[in-house]
Amino acid sequence: MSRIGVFTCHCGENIAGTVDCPKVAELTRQIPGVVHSVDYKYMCSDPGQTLIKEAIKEHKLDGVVVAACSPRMHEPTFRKAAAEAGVNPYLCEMANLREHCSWVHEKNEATTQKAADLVRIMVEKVKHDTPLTPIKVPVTKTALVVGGGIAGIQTALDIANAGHQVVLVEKSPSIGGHMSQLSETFPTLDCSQCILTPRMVEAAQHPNIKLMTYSEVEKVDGFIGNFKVTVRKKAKKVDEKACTGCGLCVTKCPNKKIPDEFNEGLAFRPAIYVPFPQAVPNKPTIDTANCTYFKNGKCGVCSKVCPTGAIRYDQEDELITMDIGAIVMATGFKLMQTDKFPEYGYGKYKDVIDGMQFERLASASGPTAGVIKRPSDGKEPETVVFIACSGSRDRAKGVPYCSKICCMYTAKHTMLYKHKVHHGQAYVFYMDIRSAGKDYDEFVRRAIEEDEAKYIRGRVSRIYEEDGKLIVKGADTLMNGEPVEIKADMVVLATAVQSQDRSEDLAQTLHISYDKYGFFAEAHPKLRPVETNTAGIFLAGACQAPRDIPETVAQGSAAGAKVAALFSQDELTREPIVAVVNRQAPPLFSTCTGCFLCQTACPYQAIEQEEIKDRSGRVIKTVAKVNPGLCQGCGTCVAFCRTKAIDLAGFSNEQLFAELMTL
Amino acid sequence: MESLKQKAKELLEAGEIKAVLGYARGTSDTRRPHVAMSALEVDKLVADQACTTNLANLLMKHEIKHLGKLAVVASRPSTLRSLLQLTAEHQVADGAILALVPAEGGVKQLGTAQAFEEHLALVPQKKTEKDQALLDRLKAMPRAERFAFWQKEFSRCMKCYACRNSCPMCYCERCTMDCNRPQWVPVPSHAVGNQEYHLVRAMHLAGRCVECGECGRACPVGIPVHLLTFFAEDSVRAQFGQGGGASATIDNALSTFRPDDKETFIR
Amino acid sequence: MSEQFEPKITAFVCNWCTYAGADLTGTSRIKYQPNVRVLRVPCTGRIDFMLIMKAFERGADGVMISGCHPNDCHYTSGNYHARRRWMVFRDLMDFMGIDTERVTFSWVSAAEGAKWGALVNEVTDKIRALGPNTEQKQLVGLGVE
Amino acid sequence: MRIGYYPGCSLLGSSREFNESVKAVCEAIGLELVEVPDWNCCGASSAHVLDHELSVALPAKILAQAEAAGLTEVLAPCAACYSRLIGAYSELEKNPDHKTRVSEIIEMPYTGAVKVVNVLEVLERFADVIQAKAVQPFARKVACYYGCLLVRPPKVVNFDRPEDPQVMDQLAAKVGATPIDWPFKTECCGAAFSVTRTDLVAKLCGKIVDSAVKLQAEALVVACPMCHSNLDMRRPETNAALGKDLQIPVLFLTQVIGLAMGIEPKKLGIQRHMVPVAFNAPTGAQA
Repeated sequence: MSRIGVFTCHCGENIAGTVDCPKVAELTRQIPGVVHSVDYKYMCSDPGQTLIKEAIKEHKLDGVVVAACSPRMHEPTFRKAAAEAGVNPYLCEMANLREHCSWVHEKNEATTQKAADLVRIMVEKVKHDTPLTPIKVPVTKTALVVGGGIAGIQTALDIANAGHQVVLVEKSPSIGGHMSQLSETFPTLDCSQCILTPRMVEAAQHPNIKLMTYSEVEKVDGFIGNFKVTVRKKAKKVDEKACTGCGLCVTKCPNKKIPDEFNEGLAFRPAIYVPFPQAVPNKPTIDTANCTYFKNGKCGVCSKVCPTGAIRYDQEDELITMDIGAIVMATGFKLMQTDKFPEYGYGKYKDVIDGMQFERLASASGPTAGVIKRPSDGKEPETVVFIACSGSRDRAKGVPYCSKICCMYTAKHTMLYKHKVHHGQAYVFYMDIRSAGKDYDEFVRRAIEEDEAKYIRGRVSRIYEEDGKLIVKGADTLMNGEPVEIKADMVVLATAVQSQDRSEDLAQTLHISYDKYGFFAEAHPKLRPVETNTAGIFLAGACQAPRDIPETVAQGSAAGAKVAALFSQDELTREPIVAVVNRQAPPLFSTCTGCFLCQTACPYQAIEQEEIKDRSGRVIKTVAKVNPGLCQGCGTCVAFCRTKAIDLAGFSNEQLFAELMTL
Repeated sequence: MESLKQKAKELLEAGEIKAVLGYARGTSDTRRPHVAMSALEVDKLVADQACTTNLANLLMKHEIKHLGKLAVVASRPSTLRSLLQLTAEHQVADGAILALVPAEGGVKQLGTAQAFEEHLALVPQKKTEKDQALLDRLKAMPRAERFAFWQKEFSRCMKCYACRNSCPMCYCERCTMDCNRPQWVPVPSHAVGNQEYHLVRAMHLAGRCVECGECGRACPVGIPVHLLTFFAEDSVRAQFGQGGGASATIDNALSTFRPDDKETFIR
Repeated sequence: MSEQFEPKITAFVCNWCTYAGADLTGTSRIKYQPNVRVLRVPCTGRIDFMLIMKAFERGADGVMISGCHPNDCHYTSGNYHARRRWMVFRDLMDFMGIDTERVTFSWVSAAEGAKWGALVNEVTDKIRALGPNTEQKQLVGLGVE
Repeated sequence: MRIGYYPGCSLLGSSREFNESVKAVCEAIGLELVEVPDWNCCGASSAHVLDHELSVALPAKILAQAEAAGLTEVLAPCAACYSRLIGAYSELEKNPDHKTRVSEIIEMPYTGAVKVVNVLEVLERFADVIQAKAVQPFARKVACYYGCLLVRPPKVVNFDRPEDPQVMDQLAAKVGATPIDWPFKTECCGAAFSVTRTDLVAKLCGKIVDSAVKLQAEALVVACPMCHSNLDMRRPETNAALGKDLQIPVLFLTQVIGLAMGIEPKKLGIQRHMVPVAFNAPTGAQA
């Protein structure tokens, strides 16, 4: 007979407010096998845990049910407490009286009855619990960082500096990401490339970092400590070893009219190109979609001029598979395009640009060498209107969330503009100014007070072109909604920060969760911000939510520290919730008949074939065997097995059956 | 019949097989399974319209398994389908069993899963008119009436397990029915246990049933239990486009999935 | 019968999506009727169809089964396998005359706390309107003769 | 083909030419208009500001009448009528349980079987027929003016782009006109303030008319009685506010199409306009 203790928690008023906790304790005391049942104000508190530990010793308990909050919250806490008092932690279960009962029901008899039922279910489960020991698995001490922006670079450097191997995968030809496109950064106005480029070089030259540019993650198998990752190394059509980066091919390429991604379409680049002068690696890539040779087989100029014969038109994509212990996602964001705004002309006005385009106009390395010129006719704009929240906080047509960085970069833009066009006037239409952060609000005040940006609190309802000017019509809500009309030379939309294209596909490849906007989901919004729900996969930067540079760097370092901590052990301890194929006495050996239909049902290829042999080595029977290192414990095979030969530790047939029988 | 005997003798003499599993005359007009290991025993073989039992069922029996390489008389397509399904489920190695199919003017010898599949493609398989009529009648019934129909049928069930034992696909050494930790299905033949038993049997055969109807013929009290597995098989075929005993290489419908499987009832 | 019939509802939910979603219902303080008893399993793929029958045997008037949306399974594909199984099982139940109205299958994600609350209420109301699951209960009552 | 027809009050009053031209064009393209029997006020202008329930019940009654007459679709040429009808339809589709309440009020069953369409939506379906029948191309530069109600609110009407809509432009182009790209397609004309605050209407219409003329449009094309009356009937006030004498005519799209099809101008009610439909340059002169 079991000796089970039931511990009902009030959770202050959270449970006791609607559930009669003393009554639950009293009702559950009568369940056969329960030898001790008490209620207490806060079971998770130190005194609460002590109460459990002492009761275990005093009443010689062999099983514990804590009736409190969700097991997703405190199961580890109480299992640890139970273990400390000598009970196998897997003989401690939680009944969810808070999230599933007290918080969702009214205070009445039925709610208390339900609470008692929930405890009864778990008591039966505990009776059929078996002591389990955590599984040890080895750890491959190589990290994969996906995305070579500032988030990925920071993460990779931190992990590499901790002495571990890192593979840094970037989909474009160079690392650097969005930060390399910025002119200056808030709130210090230091040059973005000046602070970023040394990091890029450091990452490229670090002995522990293997850089894979123009590459994308194709497939991820395995689990924490033991991932198998396949990366597609797209063909650059240039032999990176032979190429010296002299750039002759780039200058000689006859097809120079391709919109330049790095300059946000404000300039052109050739078909064989290096994204920007400081690119790492500084070797060209052929854009096969736009290359004349790949379109019709003619041209071949780059091959002819290359002094080292490094052009490889026949180079193919390579699939590289590697063993990885941890993965950090740092895939960044994209900006909403200006053609998403009907009232601002669906992108048809050339002088309505987005924030990143303004960065390129202001950048010394940009298409105008840092001189502010409007795209339509190259004139210096004397009036520029900045519209914050373009698409952000717009439930009707955009995204409901705040893009977080726009208030700050818009203030920065007005300053950069004023510093370059002294007689110019910047207007900013805004909803609220969100400038929380060290030196942030001071920065915005400087834009307003010293650089004389005119801030108008209100939305812009329409932009249209008239006589070479952009008529910006809006309202000033601090002036009783008075209509405002500004004749501007250029308009800059601080468009919403969005998740990268196909981020959902990538999340599915990695088996991580994502929110409805395509941002990757953290394991816990407050307490596990850089982890995902999939063990061994971490997040850094704007792939999780809109982030500015300081936050991105902090998160990158945090993810790096998580990986370093994971790699500090040679073995990992895993939950022993795995499937097991039973073994029986001869002549049956196992109830498994060896049909192996479970093999295709397993999502993890964890089911192997095992031959049972007699002493002379003759195969008597071939049965299924679950590899506990690969099994993740979903139990799909268990439900599928006709002979009930497979069972799942922690959620066994007997346990579920017993739980059901209480109802 | 003579060509079958001729073929069997040849194979035995050549040492290609150790035994022929076929039919012999039983009491009165019935036919019973017959294992022929010598020329003398071969002479007892019969092949006629009365040979209907699916002999594949016997292939999984311990006594037969250990005879060595066999030739089995496949008088009906369901025997070949059984062989395919058993091969797919790793119970029979491809090529380990020969099938002798009585055919127009002789006997066809098939040795591989591929040959079975090719032969099956030539012979149409249809439910008997009687079965089809009852199936249609049941499907047309209001649900409650259908419930009453089956409960009335099951009330005669005494859990003799003849349906299970006659099924070529019920080869498990220990059946779920015999599992008592936990006791999934109550042992006594009362209403709950009977309903659950027949549901379990049908679910376990969904995507695996070869539609031989042996179970229905075996039932001593005449419950049309075969319609349950027929229906499950139809459901699988209709929804996933593949059924039991069609191939030795295609993965089982219920242990695989397609991300775009279409249903209408999940909220 | 003067007293209103209160249905007994048994729910099997996966740990990662619906259980977490139901947690969110609680955290959001969304109220629903207390008739449901939730049994937690790792994945919908773990749910043996016999568990549904056993719930009926134990007198459940309704059964709910819920897990991660397609594509979002914590175990990649457990829910896809479960879905196929349910597609056949539900057909077969209906063919045997067992009332499929009493079994509700759903996808409720960890973010859909409101959906879980609304669904429980909807199912509870529906089962209350259908009345006690007399057909299955009578089978139990018949027992051994 | 046949479709339900709800003229509403404007088409029998101030905008008779809209009624005439819709009927003439529909006849020419082979679309039979079946007037909804015993129709009532759609509730525009007043009901929806005074009593929400009434503002849904009035259009619902019209749709219920159409349903009873076996119709599946109702064409409401007036943009205000269209807005009220589709607004009520959409609200009842979103809250199906309100249908019972509405049925009680209007004392006849409302099930939501009848859909509501505007004149652009209907003509778009016949775009090819219209093009084929345009024997006298309307070869002029036109400014297509949609006003506020035809394409908004986008979630209710679910038709064309809410800003810078295109369908009227495309239809005008089918009959040989050259639509100008201008930013005032959905600017406010002052609508129902025509009577109470004519000064405002004059100011608002002034911007619209002025901009169309500046961009060299020869005619304004509309599909709403209110837009028409403000741009046409209020032209003296508009001109006064602008300090100009703009004589650009305002035509209904159906009139433009009708003219191009060679329908007699009188049958299209061309003579009813305040600003005479006359052009300074001969056809095609601008090209």
